[in-house]
Amino acid sequence: MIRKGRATVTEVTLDEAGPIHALELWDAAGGDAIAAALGHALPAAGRSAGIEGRQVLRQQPLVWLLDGAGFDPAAIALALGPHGALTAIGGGLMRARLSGPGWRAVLMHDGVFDAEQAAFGPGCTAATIIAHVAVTLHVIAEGQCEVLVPASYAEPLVAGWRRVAAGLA
Amino acid sequence: MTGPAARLTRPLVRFRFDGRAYEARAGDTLAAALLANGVTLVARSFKYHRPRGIMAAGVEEPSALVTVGTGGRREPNTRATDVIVYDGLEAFSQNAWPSLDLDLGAVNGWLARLIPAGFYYKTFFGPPRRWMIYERFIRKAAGLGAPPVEPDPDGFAHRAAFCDLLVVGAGPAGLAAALAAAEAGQRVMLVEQDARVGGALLRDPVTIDGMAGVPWAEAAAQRIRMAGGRVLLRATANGYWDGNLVTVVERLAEPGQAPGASRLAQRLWKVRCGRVLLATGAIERPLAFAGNDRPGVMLSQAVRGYVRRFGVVPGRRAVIATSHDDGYRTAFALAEAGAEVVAVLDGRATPEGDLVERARARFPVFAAARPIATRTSGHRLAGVTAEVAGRTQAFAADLLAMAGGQTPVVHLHKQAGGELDWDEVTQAFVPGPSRQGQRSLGAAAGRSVLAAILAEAWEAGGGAARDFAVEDPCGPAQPAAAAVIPARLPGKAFVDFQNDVTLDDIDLAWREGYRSVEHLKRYTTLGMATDQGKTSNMAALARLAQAQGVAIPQAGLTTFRPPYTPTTLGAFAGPAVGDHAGPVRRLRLHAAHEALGAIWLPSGYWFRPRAYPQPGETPGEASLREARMVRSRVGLVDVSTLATFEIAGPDAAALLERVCATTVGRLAVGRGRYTFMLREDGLVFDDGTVWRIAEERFLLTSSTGGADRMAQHLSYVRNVLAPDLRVSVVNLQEHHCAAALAGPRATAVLERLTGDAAPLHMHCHRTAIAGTAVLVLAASYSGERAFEVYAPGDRIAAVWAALLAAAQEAGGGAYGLDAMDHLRVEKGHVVVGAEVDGRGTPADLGLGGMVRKAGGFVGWQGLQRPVLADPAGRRHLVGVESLAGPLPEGAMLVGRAGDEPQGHVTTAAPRVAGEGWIGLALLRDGASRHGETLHAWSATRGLDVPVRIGPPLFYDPEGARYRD
Amino acid sequence: MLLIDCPHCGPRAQEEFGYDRTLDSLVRIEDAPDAAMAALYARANPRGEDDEIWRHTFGCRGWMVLRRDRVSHAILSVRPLGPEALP
Amino acid sequence: MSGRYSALALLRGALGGHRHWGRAWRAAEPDGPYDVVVIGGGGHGLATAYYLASQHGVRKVAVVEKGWIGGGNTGRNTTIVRSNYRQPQLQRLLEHSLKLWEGLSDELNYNVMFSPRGALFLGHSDADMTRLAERGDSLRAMGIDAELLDLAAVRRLVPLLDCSPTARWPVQGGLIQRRGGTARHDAVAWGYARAADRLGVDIIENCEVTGFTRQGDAVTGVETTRGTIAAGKVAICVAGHSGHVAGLAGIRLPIESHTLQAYVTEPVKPMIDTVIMSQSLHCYISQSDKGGIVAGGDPDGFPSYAQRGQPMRLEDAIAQAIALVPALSRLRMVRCWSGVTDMSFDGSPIIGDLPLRNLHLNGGWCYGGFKATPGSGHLYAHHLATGSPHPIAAPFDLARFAVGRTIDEAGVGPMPQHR
Repeated sequence: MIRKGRATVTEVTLDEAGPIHALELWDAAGGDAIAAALGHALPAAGRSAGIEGRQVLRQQPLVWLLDGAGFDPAAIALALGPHGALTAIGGGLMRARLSGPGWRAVLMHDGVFDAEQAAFGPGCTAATIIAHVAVTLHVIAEGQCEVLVPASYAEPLVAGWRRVAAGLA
Repeated sequence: MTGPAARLTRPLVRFRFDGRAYEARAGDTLAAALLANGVTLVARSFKYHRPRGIMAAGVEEPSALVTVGTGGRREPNTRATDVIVYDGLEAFSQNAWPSLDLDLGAVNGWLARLIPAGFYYKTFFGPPRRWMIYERFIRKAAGLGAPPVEPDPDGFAHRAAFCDLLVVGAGPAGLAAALAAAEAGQRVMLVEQDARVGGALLRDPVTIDGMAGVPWAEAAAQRIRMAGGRVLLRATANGYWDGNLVTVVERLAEPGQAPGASRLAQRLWKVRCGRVLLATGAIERPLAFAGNDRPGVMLSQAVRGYVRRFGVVPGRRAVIATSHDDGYRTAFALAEAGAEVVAVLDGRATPEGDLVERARARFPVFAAARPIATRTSGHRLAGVTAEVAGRTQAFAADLLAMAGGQTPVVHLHKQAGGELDWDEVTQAFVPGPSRQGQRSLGAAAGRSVLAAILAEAWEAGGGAARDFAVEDPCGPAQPAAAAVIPARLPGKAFVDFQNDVTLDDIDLAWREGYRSVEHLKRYTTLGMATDQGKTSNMAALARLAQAQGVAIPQAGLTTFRPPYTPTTLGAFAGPAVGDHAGPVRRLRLHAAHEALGAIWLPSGYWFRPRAYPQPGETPGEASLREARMVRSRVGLVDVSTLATFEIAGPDAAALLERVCATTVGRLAVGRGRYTFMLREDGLVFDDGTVWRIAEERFLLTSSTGGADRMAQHLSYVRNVLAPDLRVSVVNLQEHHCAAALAGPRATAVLERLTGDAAPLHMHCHRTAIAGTAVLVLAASYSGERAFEVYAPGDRIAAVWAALLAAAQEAGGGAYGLDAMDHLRVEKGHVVVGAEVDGRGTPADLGLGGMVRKAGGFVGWQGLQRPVLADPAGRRHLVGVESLAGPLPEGAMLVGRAGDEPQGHVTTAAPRVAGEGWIGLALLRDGASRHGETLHAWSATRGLDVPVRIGPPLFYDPEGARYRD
Repeated sequence: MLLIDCPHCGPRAQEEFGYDRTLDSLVRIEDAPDAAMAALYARANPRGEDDEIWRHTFGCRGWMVLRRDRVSHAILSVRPLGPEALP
Repeated sequence: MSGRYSALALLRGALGGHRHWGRAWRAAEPDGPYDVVVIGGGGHGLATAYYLASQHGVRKVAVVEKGWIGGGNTGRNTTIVRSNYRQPQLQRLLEHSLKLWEGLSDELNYNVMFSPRGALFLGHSDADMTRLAERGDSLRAMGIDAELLDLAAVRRLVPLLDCSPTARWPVQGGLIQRRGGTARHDAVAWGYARAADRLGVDIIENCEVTGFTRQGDAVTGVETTRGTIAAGKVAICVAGHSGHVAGLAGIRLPIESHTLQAYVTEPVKPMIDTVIMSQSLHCYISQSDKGGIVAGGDPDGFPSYAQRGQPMRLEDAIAQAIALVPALSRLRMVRCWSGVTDMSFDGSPIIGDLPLRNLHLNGGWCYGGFKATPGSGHLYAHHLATGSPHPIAAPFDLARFAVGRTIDEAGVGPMPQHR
């Protein structure tokens, strides 16, 4: 439970998302090939996998986001072969980082997703809508959540979160 | 400690009413504070401007409406019972002129017989203009408070919440249920509209498990919080929607009060609930008798609340009129506080029981007694005439407390789709079967025995069965029998106190055939006031049932609609007002355009550069200069907002052929084509270009405004119509940013930057600019040799800067959307929203030749329909050339002014190459009318311009300027 | 607001979804013109249950068929629509 | 029976305690066979019956209503009356209706409070203003009043409008139809009912149609919760529920039923004297004679027969209203409600024959039916009485969808949720 008081101080930063690729698979063999290339299985819906700089998020039923500079897109594409397609999308996204115990409360404002549920912990992801903008949430740590935001909407959205965060403090 | 002595221990707070300064005690409602100061005349009623005081103590108050606050925080029609006094509160009476005390509007009361319910339907005939004269006076007389005129200085927040259990109402039932659930580890939320927990415990001196009621309640709330539960005060659950969603409005500042550091006046919680328990209490019913609306006539439990909770005794000589035991509690409370109880008028023929006997020992108690009229002195109650066992008896009194039965608050239960049952004993609707699993507790469920209520609520919250020890000095409460509505009464007996609907009005509506409860309500306006019928609906139903000779449930029931209590519009709107009234989409190159002095053009949620005027230039002059710069030298325009999609996979062409009405599959790698898309009805809805950037990878562009719709359409075709294709569709509108370089010097500018040979027209290739990998598409929208240079959003700034510098060096510069529009009109390119208006076929737009005859794309079937297939009589795209001056965009094309339109000018522009005005138009049978002279007639602008119809192409018809 | 049990994401708020069309109105590209227009322009529109195509537009972008009661607003079933989901 | 309404009659009532007023309409029992049975006792159905009797002398007419008259969309709309559409077929239809509105109170001897206070569309950009001018020019060319207003004129008309250039949706000007305005919705149903009743029309409430009686491909009457009623012609007029009722005859329509919400605030002294609509935003605002601000927005966007809205659309509509008139922020909503609307697949009504003989439809009014009430009834009555469509109604036949002659004011195509 999030309470008022000093503990809720939440910082919000906004940066370029950096390299992100959308990986779409057309068959199970593609999943196996990618898992072999990555060294781990592709995550299930609502989950991420991988290490810092090489995060895989399942974003759509058949689409995963490869998030981070640690991937070699050419190698992935080679491993993928005829089982799917890889497309760069990172130039269209900004990465907001909400740090501090109040991040869950901040994301509940103008949102509809239950970011306060206990089960939504590190390694969890969710695509949802906040203030009319489609965003992807990714819990990095108990006190930190990253949000991928379409670049054109990012500044007003983050300004709103900062206002909310200030009001919670 | 309760009562008048306790009152003095609370801090002083100062407020003003109608300009006069008063003192209140912290925690007082405005109503309590006014009563404490002896202010009994508070308001005037809606129709007859009758003097009104305070009747209730809660949100059901129909009469005591005042305006609270000033400037943008002014809140008209605020119930004095629902605002907590704060230091500096300013309240004003309303709907009275020249003053509350002497209100000329009261003349309506004398005319009452002329203006019964629905009188306006029967008179004020004549032409509409005449009605509007009467209407002006009616409008001025109607309304209650004056609205604010300034913008709201404060904010409103929207916040989602999720819980296993939401409990509405923090009276004993709600507290017990929430406590049981919270301590069992559930995610619990408890909301209470009042500023304090306790509900009925605030007015009745009971003990629970040996603790006095109020401390018990406060301790319970504290334990709920300790267990992780969320307890909100001044928070009203006002709507129970589908999907177990309950909206709760939390007041963070009182009406008219400046909010704290958050600058928020209210917060709207959208609570998605596992389960909902409704412990919303009950509302006391007034009695029907002549003059039952006088200041000094109050609800009995409200009187008790003022005495016990606030320490305010609303009268010195009190008559209690009751239909059941509860009225006696008020008699005892008043007597304890030092008031004289002149009479207890009990409507029952033979009231009996311990409580009644104890009362008889202290007060004059009359059986089979009911008030029939009142007498006033000044504007306040001075006496009550009662019928006692068939005889009339008068009492001098300044307070009359009415206990006419209880109406359980079933609003949320009904909003949630629940049904109602009828309880014969209390003559009340109680919650019946529910649709969303909601359950009602306590008085809201028609219960009256506190120990049983607590036990039931505890179990409903998930607690193990247990008993609660309750001690009540008045003994256990009995079910509240309802007062009978008398068949005939002298004078005005009000049912709806705010809208001034009397029993006579209901009878008149019945006589005139407005007999369904909805007709009655709409004809008399009963229940339509700001109190939403909380105190009036049951009496009206009873009257209706009497007239029909049926039981109340057969008389019908009106719908319970959100909100439960009137809710500030700002709370519904949330933060989406002012600058945030719509999302703003910002270009990646926003700052670069600002630096160039751009003026902005709203385009959906985007703001795009319209033109870059130089000092002294109008936007129109700037656009024409920019367009001519493109024609003569070179220009650069930001086209980043275009919808772009990458379509990859072995079946990419197959998918595109389903979406596009043109041929795509035969496109060679490195080549592009113009294309357009149809809806299923065969009409064009968007256009763009398609490029084969690799054997199994295409880039599709389409219009900015249609981007979301196209994304949805592509996803639909791919996932629903063609799930078996091996293809990936990725929306890259945000990822791809682009600048279009156009003009006779474009090739040179581009080649100098890339060091590569520029691609041929409708070819594409990858290269690099300013160290950034870019995709160059050689497509011309302007009619000049042109290139769209694509780079990822995070890299576009450098690319733009390099292109702009090179263009400037070549004698060019940036151009805006207006120049782009001028250029495309000369070339006859259509635009979605103007020429592509969702009503045209490809042939209408001159694109019929590009349609794949074999079909196989969305919309091919619709296009076969006879009216679409036959071009005769349809509107065709044509060019129009003004024969005299500027061409009004949107003007009708007519044979001569006054004729019926044959078409209209979709876009108008000055010629870039040459002088004069040209435009595009949709004209009936236009394809065969080239050379005709018509008039572009704009009656709204007083313009009539002769035009010549021609082909939609005004410049370089062979395309020599951009072909290689 | 409806709570829709997305086959991929679990229960989510209606705000994330968009209604697209009824299942009975689906026009296949290979349908003959008359059949296509009949499907497009003739809806059962029952005052009761019907199958509807919805999309989790602002969530996982997935498509689904909802069996829904138009009076009670109860959602009786949800099944995914689109390419076979991978394990 | 009730006597004639007038100020004098009210005076008489004042002296006699208003005891002389009789029922505004009889509680008729089914008494078939009828020449025409109109299904649906909303404004359109009652108007149809009234004009059948008054214009065409068809006196053996019944209106069957499943609940109480005027209880559907007639009593749920935001009462806006105007004819300033863009498509010429709709202009003719709504202008025909507007002319009838102008004399309606006198014709019915029932004050429907038609108040031509002006229907103002706001424009928020150059593109908006061009489209408004185009609309205005097309109206004027059809002989219908339209006036383009600059910002100063708009501000004079609605002083509380946010006219600042920095507003998120800055107002640039507007297009007003001064003959447009509002009317008292319930009074329209009651007024037509009373006038039709006096001409002998049977208005049968609490009588729900459950099926049709047929002979071959001809309809011969209706089955109802109050028995079978034989009829020469059956006229469906149940917009909102057209799909359901036509379905009882096995007919599918290009119509989906969707929910549209509206709300009203607590009454306040006059603050908005015109009907305000917006070219770019999705809200419309007026102030009732009682003082409440009446407003609405977009439909909920998915099929429903529930007369129950979702808060999201309501919030959007309110936010947009406050964006236009910031002073609305502190007013309080006292009630919100929903209607079930017949969303047709081109946004225009369907008036005409159905594939079964003697069965006719007037429906598909989307969210714009109230303003059409007199015209719709008048034209439908003509069709029912003469057997052929009135020229103004002829373009609105059902066959237009199959042949591609749709009348798409918004240009958005067949999906109702885009409208």
